[in-house]
Amino acid sequence: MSSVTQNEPEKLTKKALKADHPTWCPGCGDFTVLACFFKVLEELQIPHENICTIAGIGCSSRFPYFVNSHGLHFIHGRALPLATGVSLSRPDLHVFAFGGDGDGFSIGGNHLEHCARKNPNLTYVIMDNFVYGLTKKQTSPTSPIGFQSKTDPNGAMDMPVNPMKKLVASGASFIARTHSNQVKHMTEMFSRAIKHKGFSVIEVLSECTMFYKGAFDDGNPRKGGTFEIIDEKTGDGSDEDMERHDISSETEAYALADLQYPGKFGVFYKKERASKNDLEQNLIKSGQEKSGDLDAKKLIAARFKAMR
Amino acid sequence: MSSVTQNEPEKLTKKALKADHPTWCPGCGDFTVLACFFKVLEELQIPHENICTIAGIGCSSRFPYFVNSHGLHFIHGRALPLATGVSLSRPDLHVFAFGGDGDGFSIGGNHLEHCARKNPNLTYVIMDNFVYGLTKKQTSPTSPIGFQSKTDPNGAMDMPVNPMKKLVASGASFIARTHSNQVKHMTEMFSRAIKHKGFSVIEVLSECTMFYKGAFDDGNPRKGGTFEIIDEKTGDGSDEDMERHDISSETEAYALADLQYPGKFGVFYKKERASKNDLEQNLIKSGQEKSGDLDAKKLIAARFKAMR
Amino acid sequence: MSLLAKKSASANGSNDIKDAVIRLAGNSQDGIQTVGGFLARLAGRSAQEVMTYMTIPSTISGGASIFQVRIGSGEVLSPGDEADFLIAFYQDSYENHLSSLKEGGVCLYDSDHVEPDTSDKRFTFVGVPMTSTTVEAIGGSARDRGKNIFVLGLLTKLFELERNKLVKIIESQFKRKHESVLRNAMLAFDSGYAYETGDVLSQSYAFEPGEAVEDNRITTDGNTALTYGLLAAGVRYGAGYPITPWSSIMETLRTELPKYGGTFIQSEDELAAISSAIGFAYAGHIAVTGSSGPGLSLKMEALGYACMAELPLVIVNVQRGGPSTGLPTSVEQSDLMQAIYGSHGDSPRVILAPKDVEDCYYIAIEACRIAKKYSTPVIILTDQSLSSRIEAFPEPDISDVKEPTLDLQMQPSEFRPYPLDSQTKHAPPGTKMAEGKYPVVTGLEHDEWGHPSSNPELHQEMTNRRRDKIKQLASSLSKLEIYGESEGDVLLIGWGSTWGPIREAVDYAKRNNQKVSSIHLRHIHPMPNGIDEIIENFNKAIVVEMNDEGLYGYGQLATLLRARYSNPKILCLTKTNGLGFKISEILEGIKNA
Amino acid sequence: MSLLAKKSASANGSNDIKDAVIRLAGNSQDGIQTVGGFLARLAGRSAQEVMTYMTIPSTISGGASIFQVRIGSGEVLSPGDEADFLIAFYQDSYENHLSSLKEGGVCLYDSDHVEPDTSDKRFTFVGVPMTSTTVEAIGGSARDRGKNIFVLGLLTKLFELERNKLVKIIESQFKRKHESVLRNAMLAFDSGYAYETGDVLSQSYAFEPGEAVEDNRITTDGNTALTYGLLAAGVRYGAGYPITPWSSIMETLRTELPKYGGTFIQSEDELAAISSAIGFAYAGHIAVTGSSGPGLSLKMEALGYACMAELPLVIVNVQRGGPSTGLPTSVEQSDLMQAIYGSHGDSPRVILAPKDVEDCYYIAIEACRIAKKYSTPVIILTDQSLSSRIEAFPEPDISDVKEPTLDLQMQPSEFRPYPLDSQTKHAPPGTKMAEGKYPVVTGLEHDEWGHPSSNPELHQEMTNRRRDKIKQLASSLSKLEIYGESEGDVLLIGWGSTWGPIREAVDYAKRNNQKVSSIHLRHIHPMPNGIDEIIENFNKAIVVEMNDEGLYGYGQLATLLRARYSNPKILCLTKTNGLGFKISEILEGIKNA
Ligand SMILES: Cc1ncc(C[n+]2csc(CCOP(=O)(O)OP(=O)(O)O)c2C)c(N)n1
Ligand SMILES: Cc1ncc(C[n+]2csc(CCOP(=O)(O)OP(=O)(O)O)c2C)c(N)n1
Ligand code: SF4
Ligand code: SF4
Ligand SMILES: [Mg+2]
Ligand SMILES: [Mg+2]
Repeated sequence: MSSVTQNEPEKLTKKALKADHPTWCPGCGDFTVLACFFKVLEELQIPHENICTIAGIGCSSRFPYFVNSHGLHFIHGRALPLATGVSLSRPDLHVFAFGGDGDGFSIGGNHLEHCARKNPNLTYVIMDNFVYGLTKKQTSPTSPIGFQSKTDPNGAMDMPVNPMKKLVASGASFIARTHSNQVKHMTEMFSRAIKHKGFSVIEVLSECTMFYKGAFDDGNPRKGGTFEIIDEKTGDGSDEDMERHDISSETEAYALADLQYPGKFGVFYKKERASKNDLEQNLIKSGQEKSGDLDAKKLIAARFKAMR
Repeated sequence: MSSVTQNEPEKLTKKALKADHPTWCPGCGDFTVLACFFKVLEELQIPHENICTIAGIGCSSRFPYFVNSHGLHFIHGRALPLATGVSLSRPDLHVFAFGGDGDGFSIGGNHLEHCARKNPNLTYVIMDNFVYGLTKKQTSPTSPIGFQSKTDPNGAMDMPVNPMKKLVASGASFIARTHSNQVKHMTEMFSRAIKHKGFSVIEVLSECTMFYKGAFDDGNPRKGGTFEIIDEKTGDGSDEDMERHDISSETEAYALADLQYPGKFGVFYKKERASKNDLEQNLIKSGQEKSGDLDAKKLIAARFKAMR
Repeated sequence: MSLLAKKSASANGSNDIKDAVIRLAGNSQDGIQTVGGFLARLAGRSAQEVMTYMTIPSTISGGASIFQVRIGSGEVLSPGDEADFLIAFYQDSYENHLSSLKEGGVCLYDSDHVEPDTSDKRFTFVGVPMTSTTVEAIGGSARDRGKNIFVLGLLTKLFELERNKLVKIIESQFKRKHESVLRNAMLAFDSGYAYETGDVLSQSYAFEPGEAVEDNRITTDGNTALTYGLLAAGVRYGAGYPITPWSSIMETLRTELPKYGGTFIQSEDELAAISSAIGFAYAGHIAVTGSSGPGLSLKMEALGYACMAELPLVIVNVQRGGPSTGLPTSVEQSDLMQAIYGSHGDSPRVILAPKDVEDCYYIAIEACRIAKKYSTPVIILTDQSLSSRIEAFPEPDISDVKEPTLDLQMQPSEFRPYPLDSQTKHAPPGTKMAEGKYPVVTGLEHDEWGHPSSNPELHQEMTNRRRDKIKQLASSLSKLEIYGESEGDVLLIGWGSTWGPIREAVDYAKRNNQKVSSIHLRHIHPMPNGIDEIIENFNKAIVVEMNDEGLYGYGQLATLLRARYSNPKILCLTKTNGLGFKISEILEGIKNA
Repeated sequence: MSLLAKKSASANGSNDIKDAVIRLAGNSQDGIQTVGGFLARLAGRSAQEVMTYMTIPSTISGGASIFQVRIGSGEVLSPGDEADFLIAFYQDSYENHLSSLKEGGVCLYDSDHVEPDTSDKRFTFVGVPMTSTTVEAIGGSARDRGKNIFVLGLLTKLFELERNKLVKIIESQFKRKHESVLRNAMLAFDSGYAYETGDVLSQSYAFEPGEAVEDNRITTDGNTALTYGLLAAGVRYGAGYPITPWSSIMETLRTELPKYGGTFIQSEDELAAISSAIGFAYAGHIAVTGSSGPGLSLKMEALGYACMAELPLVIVNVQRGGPSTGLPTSVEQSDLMQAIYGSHGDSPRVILAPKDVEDCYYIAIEACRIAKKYSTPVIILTDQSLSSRIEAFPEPDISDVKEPTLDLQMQPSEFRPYPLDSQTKHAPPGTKMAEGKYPVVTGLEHDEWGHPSSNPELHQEMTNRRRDKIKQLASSLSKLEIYGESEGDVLLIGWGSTWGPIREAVDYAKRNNQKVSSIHLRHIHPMPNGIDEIIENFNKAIVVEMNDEGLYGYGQLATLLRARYSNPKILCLTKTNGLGFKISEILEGIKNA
């Protein structure tokens, strides 16, 4: 046994959060996502042992190896149902899921949708690079039409998924969009997402320098693009405020998602509604009350009696 | 060999289309869906051998047994990717898929979404009864909050899927909603869907008399409900026309889907865009042109030469 | 050939019987399952052995259905090859089921619907206008409902069943409904009880007093027993997706778990269900998921993950007729190989199978024990026949039922979840780590700390380690008991629900001076050691199972045994007609082997 | 122990060699795979036998990587146990791979990066400033690119390779790129060719003229060969989802099929992929899907459907290290049991495995033949090592390649897709039916017309029928050929890519007067009949396979053989370290058996 005393909680530092050096390619957008995650955790000072980082499979999904926290690297596309299990049974934890566009919108698309409507307490970050990175350049569900990949050497043809539309329609209760080159904005989004109760999801445009270089230059002012931030309604009653985006309006969020690429960045939608965790806890409460708060042994005994 | 001469195409009649007597419960909404399908096929006079009826698993998914046409009863939730394979490789066929809300929105939810964006030529009818019928009354993804099922004896708690929102956001190119008690309306929707090029999908509210009696009375005038039909824009430039629903507008369709239950019925959205069949055919055309329209033997020979 | 106990004329004039098989044949709406259930429960409360069996029609509601109940004073091990009594509600019930009636048996039919061929002298026919008498008794409003309870009254009289006990059971069943329901039921019951069957059945039958001794017996079906086994073992979390015949387990868990402070979630599909269950397991709980055939196939990838990451998990597979959608309401044991080998790669795991309804309870407890101790997925292979069949058995001792706890004790700096030299041990999230280094759980090959590595030797060592841990379990299992003599001509080997028919076959064969014994495997993978030594003392070992003989002539367990022991004595008797083994089929198999 | 052909001093002063193993060790961006590919192709064009082997790093891009190429004048059956030449680009390449160099071998290193321990007298060290010389040759712009081509030039000189042929290969490779790319490549090549290795390597090496006789040989990797086998067999439709190492098959199909008038779709997941492939099959085509380990697990439910509905379908599994995500870029043969037993229920299907790159082509054709003839799913189990390894082999005869046709001939009134007495035959949609009655295809148990039925006898008969049809295939297969004497001490049994190492082991053992022979299974399930008779004539039969020995000590094929034949002579030699068998390991295994 180590003799280190762990009773007084130590301050959580970036250094303590760093694990393996990422195996990502130099310049990969995912590096800043990681840095930003460290920063936000440091700000929020979540107890170290209560951070839980979960991912599917993909370059982006190697995330848990690079964070020194309890973590799990699962199979392709199923991180969310797994994270749901962790969250529902462990209210003491802060559960984070990370993954790519293939993991989240292709093989995992259905889980994302059902997770969104069920609203468990967890934060999901999709590092969207519009391509399959780990398997070396196939078309992803977010690849734009015309993108030349190994599976579409003449250019992608299928209409891509619109992540924001999908999320809004699925009923996710916190939806934001950011860009891995915009660290400040990304940090703000992460921080707001984590504070949200229920299912919060952030799409981060995160460049794959290896297989889709320059994909997001249009959203990067340093590369000549524009990074237009959503102007949120403040409720100050002013005229300008009327024009601003109401993050509580689903139809406004949907309209915002309909903008031409690169679109706008920021919080598209936020709604407070009962989380799956709350709903199941209520069920437990009323179930236990109704059955007279019996312990397991008494509950089973009563049942057996009825079976006589 | 039978001596029947099949050269002059026979007129397609309801009688010829009837197969086994349905095993559905008396009063099940699915009966009228079947009757309506017969009627529309009779109207459209599609060559009998070119009708292909495909389904997953569920009460509603037993459909292919009740239609005398080429048919396939597949596994739970995967009828659409199967139907896509049939459609893409057989432009001579009319491909129909049928299924329930569990089959289509729960286990099959991701396939529906990707099928919608890829837009293969086929028509999909979802017989939505807000419950799992075949497995005898569990909560379905469309069960409203409070619905008491065997898996939610205290009432369903999760926010249900909104089928129209899901379909609009997924990019389906023809989306309609009807009610199995409104045979005329349903027939019109079927007929328009079948004529649409690309992926057309219809949600039919179809009562499960066994496990969710009265679920759709609110949409049935004979049961005291209202059946409000979507007033489609005619383009006549009149003032009233301004108020009408523009079926080519995705955001209008989304707003329509946001109405309180029972909502409106009719075509929510319709857009002409290249079908997956067209896209793949173009690829074939340009591929064959570029390679000099060689036959298989020559293509392989050329490739082998390059491997020497 | 009658395998069943014979009626013997007794002192009091009534025919005392040890054992009777009663088959009710009608439609599924007729409530024949309710009657069967009442009879089963009565038998349970009367120290009688009981076993039921039913078929479910392929139509969604309605359609022909039977419910068979076997009640005996001795041990009742199978639902019975042939019926002593057939109760036929309709003409087609009569036509389709007369062949299941034993020669000399009684056909009791609803004369309002059935016109039997009474010239058939093999049987005794008794016509009762069940429908009209019931309508008369409870008034026209109830239409054809209540006929089942009428028949129950009739049987109560016929078999001199304990009327008071039965009435109590009926009352407790209907007490939560509107009182008119109970009133009508009692009217129907009394009318049946009072019905005079006349001359033909003048001698009535009565059971000998039962042999079963325990006071506290409970009567329930296999799925319910299994579910309470899970609860008793401390399962508080689970996830599933409905499918017949698994659904009733998840429905009960979803209904019951909140009372225990737990949660069962209905997932969008089976892939999500097992993923959430693995999430629960990773979070430090003992979790359950389950399904039947098709759903199990969908769980194979994630199940392989649980083997690789070595997470404790219980997976229930209520086997049904396969392949594919197959025969969803028939019985089969054809998922054994998949349970062992269904995931890609070498992914060792544990397979258990219950032998009867009672064992469904204990096997669930054993599954949880193994899952926790060896940090491994454990698959329970039960089946469609056990799922809904009702049996009475001694109330389990629950004195050591404890509330499960979550172990979040701080882990020392040398913590290794996958030590090459000892047991797997996870540190669930929330655990403080002495050195501040947190573990990652992965499906990639990994080192002792759980860290991914593609080092060749390590992959070899870890593969060995995952296999050897299951071999350790094998050597901890107690030797199999032999039913019958420990040497002889034929050794029958069984697993799962063939237990009963095999025992009866052994009993019968022994009565006929054949040297037949049997062994039964509850632990299928790994199987206990020492089976070879048992086989040694017999001329033939016949593995009796409800699956196909495969390309080379051997059923699934037979294949495993032959591969392990390379003993050509190991033969097999298989069937795949969706029905359980008849005793006569096993005896025939012994003859032909 | 050196198993490789020895260098022999020849007349012309240079060391004529029969066979050389060259290992290039660097990083994956260094283009060492390109060089290896060039060498392989050259060997193919020079009537030399060739085989390559490579490793892929676990990082996404970059990371240590090797490419090994073995070139020989005689038969080359495995990539070689040890290297004759090591080319080390970096210090860690040198450190990690020196142990793979044979005693007396040559280590050629980049003296700009590597500082070897030249006191190690087991090896000859030759330092060449590869990086700086290349930069010098093509100018600073190219940074560290081009080093690979420089090394190619160096090797060309060293081995007296045919310079002109190589230059042509380089040209054809780079011709589609910008012309400066080719210019730079040639600059690097020439610079390497001209580089003086000085005294140390004064005697250069040259290959004896090759024994291979065919004029038209092609050089390619296993995945490409397999893909063209599918195309030659008439596959025009398929669907898949990317996964390493399967992806390159689907990428080639997606790129090539449109030229053939066909379609390959990239699906949203593996479940959709196999479903679409079944759709293609149902529509009357011979269709393909495929994946690797995890993806195969996801296909198990739909695969069972194809078994039940008896639809023709080819499923490719490029096996990799398992279980779970395992070792995605290592080789293993641990998916055999899953291929046979991975779906719930008894779902017989066919499993084939190619033995080398050439056989990848022919096995694909055989798979399509069987799928069509027996209307069944056929799984091809290839593996990671075959997928990317390059070999030269005689150009296949394509004279009988035909365009596939769709059979929509009208079906007579007595049409039964699943006749109990003859072959399965589907009427795809579009087929007119003489009586106007259209068929339905289902995963429920069904009668001869395909109509669902839960009749018990029928389920038994249909189960038999599905199994017997595969047995028919078995009896149509020709007997296995024995490599070596037909009797002796040890019979080695192999399947898949262990073919080469097993043959070499037999050759070596025979040279050492051991009585060792071998057989190889391309048809794994069903296996051809008569293997028992072959085994009879040996004292031991050792099944050599790259998977785990399991709970009872037997690898996966060994388990199947033991179950079938119950012959205790059947033993096994297994390994799971992610690497192919070394000849020495097999010889060791023979010794220890
Ligand atoms: C079941 C299964 N199918 C396929 C794969 C192969 N695979 C691994 S990651 C991946 C997609 C990667 O793309 P994305 O999720 O966008 O992540 P990125 O690498 O771009 O960050 C695929 C197809 C797998 N590991 N498992
Ligand atoms: C893989 C798999 N999981 C579960 C099932 C069981 N199952 C059959 S139908 C069904 C859902 C039925 O509901 P729905 O699709 O709404 O059809 P309905 O019966 O209501 O028409 C389920 C869960 C199955 N057959 N296969
Ligand atoms: S391949 Fe692309 S996504 Fe993956 S690490 Fe490299 S740059 Fe990042
Ligand atoms: S259970 Fe419901 S959905 Fe199924 S057939 Fe009966 S009424 Fe229709
Ligand atoms: Mg990506
Ligand atoms: Mg439904």
